[in-house]
Amino acid sequence: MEYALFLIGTVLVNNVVLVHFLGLCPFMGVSGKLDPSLGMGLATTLVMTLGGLSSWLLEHYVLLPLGIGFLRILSYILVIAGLVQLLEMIIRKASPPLYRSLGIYLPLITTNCAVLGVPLISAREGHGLAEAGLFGLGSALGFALVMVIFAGLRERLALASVPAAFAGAPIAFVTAGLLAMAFMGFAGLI
Amino acid sequence: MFNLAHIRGGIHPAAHKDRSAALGIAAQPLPPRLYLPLRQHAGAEALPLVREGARVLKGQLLAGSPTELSAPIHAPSSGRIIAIGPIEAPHPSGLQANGMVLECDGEDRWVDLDVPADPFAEDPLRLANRVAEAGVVGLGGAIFPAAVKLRQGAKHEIKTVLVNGSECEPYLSCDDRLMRERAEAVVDGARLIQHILRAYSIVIAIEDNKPAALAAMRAASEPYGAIEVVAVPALYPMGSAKQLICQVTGREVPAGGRSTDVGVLVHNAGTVYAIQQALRHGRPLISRVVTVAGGCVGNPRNVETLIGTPVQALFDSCGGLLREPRQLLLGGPMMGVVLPSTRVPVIKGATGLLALDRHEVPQRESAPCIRCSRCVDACPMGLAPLEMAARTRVDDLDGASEYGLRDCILCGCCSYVCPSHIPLVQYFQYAVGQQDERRSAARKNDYIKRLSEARAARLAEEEAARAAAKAAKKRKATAPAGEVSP
Amino acid sequence: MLGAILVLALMGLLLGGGLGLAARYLAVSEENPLIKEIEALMPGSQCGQCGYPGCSAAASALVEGRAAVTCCPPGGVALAERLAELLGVPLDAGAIAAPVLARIEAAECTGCMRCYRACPTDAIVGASGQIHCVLSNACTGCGKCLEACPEDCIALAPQAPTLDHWRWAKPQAA
Amino acid sequence: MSAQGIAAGPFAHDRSSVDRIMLHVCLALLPATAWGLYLFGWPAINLWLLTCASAVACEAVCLYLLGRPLRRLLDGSALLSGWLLALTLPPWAPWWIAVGGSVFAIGIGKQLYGGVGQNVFNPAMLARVALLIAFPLQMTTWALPLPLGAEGAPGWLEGLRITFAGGTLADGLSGATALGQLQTELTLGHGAPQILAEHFALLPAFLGYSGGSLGETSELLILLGGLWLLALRIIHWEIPLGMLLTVAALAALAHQINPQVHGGGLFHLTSGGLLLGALFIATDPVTSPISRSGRLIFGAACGGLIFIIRSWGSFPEAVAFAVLFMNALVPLIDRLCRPRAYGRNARGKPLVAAKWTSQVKEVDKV
Repeated sequence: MEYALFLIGTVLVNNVVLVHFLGLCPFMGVSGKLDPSLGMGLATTLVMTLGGLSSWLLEHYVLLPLGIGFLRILSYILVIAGLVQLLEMIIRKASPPLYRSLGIYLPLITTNCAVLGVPLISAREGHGLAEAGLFGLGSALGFALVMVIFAGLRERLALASVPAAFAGAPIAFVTAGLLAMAFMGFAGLI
Repeated sequence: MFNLAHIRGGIHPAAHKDRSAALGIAAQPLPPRLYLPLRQHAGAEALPLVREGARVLKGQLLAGSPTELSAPIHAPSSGRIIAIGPIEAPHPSGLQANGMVLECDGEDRWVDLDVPADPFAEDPLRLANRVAEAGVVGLGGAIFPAAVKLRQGAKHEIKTVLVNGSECEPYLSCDDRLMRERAEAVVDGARLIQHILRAYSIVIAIEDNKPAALAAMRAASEPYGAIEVVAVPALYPMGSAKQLICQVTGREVPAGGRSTDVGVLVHNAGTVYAIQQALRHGRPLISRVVTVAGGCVGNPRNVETLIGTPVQALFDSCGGLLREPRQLLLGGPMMGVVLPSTRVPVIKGATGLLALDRHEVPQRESAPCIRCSRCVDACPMGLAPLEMAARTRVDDLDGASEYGLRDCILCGCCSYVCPSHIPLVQYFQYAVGQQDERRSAARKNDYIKRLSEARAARLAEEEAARAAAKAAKKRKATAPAGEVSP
Repeated sequence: MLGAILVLALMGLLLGGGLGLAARYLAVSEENPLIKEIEALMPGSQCGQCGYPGCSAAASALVEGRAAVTCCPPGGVALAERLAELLGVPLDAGAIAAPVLARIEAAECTGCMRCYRACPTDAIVGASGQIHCVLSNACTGCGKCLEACPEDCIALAPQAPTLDHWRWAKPQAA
Repeated sequence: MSAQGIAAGPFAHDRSSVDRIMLHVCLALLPATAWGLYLFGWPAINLWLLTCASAVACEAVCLYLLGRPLRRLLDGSALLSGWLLALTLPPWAPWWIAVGGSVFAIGIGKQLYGGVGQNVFNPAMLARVALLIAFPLQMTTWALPLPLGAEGAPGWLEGLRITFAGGTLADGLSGATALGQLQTELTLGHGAPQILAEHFALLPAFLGYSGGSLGETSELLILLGGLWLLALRIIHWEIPLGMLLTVAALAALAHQINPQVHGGGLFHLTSGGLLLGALFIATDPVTSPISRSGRLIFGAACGGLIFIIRSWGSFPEAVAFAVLFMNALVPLIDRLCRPRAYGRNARGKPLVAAKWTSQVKEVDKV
């Protein structure tokens, strides 16, 4: 029960995109159509969960015992970059269309600040292994949820007669802001 | 036996049928000239079989069908063919189509008709061929060659012959009058179709706002078994085959399938009458009943007219046009098309001629869609017209197709209820047209590809042949030299 | 300090080795299947209207992004849409030229057979000394016959409107 | 080949129009609004007029700037948005709340997206949430009912002063809504039954003699207006039913489990803007799903969110947040819940033809 609440909290209340404002680059970049955004969301979910777990292991079995906590960011990036490379190879092999539609954003998961930010927050909060994994999973699910919602909205916006000055990215940013406002309703739930 | 499942959606437009349905069918006087487009049916254009200047008799074959999916054209009256070439077509574009002009001699003399003694004794396929030779097409407006349907039906097991007398379009009452005045002939036609298809039963479906037609058909079908006359609720588009089948049998025709897939064959009451005329009397389809109505018509009524009669002549015999009509329509107000002028002729598929007045035609500028989803509620096909239109607007034809364009029957219920007055049907017409365009372009592309590959192969072959010939020549040239050399 | 360097070096080695192995197991063939796919879609008449010498050259130019998806007039909107979908690029429908057909002015045709030989799709029929004629369903409007004609009696023109080609217009409304 | 200007059918119409729909919704709101205005006196009247007028004015300016026909102003959608916003504001709120909210609703919530029908969020709820987040104090100061002509009710001039000059309300004149009171006092360790016994009475809450926004007062009149719209088929029944049933069921269940914390079904139904939200706001066609099943899901999810946020969230009133969140989900719902097309199954695949018909008849083989 406690873990379930923790998960819901990270997905909705402390949403990584709309509350922490992390990972806005892929959020804006890949949310034009529903299918790629779902793929991106799932890919990120995998990376973030694994990243959360492996960086916790790294933290507790390598960095802390050796007293080299100052290498945290560097080593996290190394691990995450490796994970993303692996994922890229897997997707390229398994689903070429998804690979093509994700395009440049796939390698960019490496630089998705949410992927780095989540383990760092996790380390700062002093989560245990299960919590760290759940935190990674929850954040990633939150990311995927918002991606999918936003992609749906943008598909609708593509059909609307938005004034020329606001068409495209501007209206997407406005919508993201308004969506963040809607998410504020979850404040205080957990 | 009949599970009266209700169809989804549909609308209840004001009927406006009272005035034209009150009067009997009048005969239209013979016009001086008849204009006969060569394509009055779905499928390939008919090929002329007579020359310009030829004298023809009433009922004589003028143009034959080149393929299975086509229908021949017969002379509606006797006279002389004075022209074969482009004539103004009853089509919204106002473009010309190939046709013939027949100058009537006023004698109205029939050609010798081949009248079968007892059609019930004849082979069903022969009867179907007779229907094809008579040029009968769907007279409800779909203009699909009737014989093609009959032959198709003969290949399937047909439980029910469904005679469509629902006539759901406002203003129109030609089937209503036909069923009232010639009920025996319609029932006879239905029994002939049953014979051709070896179907188990006949159902005659008539909307419940036509009690007189219902009574007449019930009386006429009394002597025969296996005929059921059912009243279906007055609802547009009840006359659409898919909706009527669902209403009467409770089954839905699979998407992309035909009504034969559920064991039903639907024919419009007017078509059934035309088939009866062809099989009993040997008469080809040269005349039909047309409703002339609308606020601008002096004396709205139903007229039996020869195919090819100019529209103006029909209005003249119905009291003339009182005012300049706001909209001149061929067919009903829901699915009919705009006529470019009153000079165009009546064709086989003309159910009605409407001269609508200013107050009868809605004229409001369209506003943006507010997604009220009334069109979704009204759609008898269960589609989402607003999504289809929104995607068509940005030329996302695949998206529109996915949201139901492929199933759309263009009935117009969505436009009828749209509070924003969006021309939804025109969006769909446009989208369907564009898809046709794409398809024909893709076909042409394939064809060209085949042609250029064939050409490349041919050129290579020719080249090889030339090279071989050259080599042979060379050998010939060198060989004698060799003979001399030793 | 030394520990840190060692740890990082070790991690780098491990990850690099792991990825190297993975790359071997998950290898995909490098050759781009897209070019073949696109070439199969093109008309194949090698007419050169796109500005590339033949359809396969155009296909590779398309894949590399050097050519616009609207570059093939014979393919028309249908082809442009398929290409845009395959390549994942937006389509500017306005950039597609309206299709044109060649037409031979019968009065001036001498029946020299030159256009007949030049046509890449065998769309011109005729015999020596007889008036030639263009088959509209095979003509791509490439204009090679124009260059070949010594009498200048061939012109390119959009197809004349007929009921078969008439389409409903897009509503002007909001 | 094609030609412009040739109209395709149909050449018949049921004569409905957008402005008629908007007019009917406004008429349906009228009784509840009139009652609210009577109850809260001149400041409320000022606020209502101001909100509606500034919404219409903002719409006019936007249409002019965007070069769209000013005729669109007549469709009444801007008036309705302003009106709905006014019904969710504290009745004695200062003028800048009204104007700012209207401008946010129309300018950002609606015209930025291309005007009527194009917005993805409900403009009125967007403005209310924005105001609530930006000005929590002003947005949660509720005047107690003080009907026109009652003793101590502000006159016309004083009403103008309250609306335009601002100033805090005297303690005797203000109070929290029942929902707010419940939330505050629960944190103080009081039990729900005592709190509600003190601050909530069912009948006045239903008939409309309780504090709150203009539209929260008389549940009865809101209900009547909504039923009228339902009868006219301007709104669909799925959303209100789904929403109200879900809230009532969840509240009743929670009340059964722990009556010390939860207020019960009738309390939730008659409190806050639930009825207004269910009948007038969530049913906004532009921002709700188009299929019946979609609307049911939308309504039920709205109801669920409302109950969750009311019970455990940090905002006492949840309708606006729930509606906004569900608005964002509408495109997904529309994608997943499509009406079943004729001749196809629910997943869009063609139905299978009856096997027996495709067999060639025995007779033909002979």
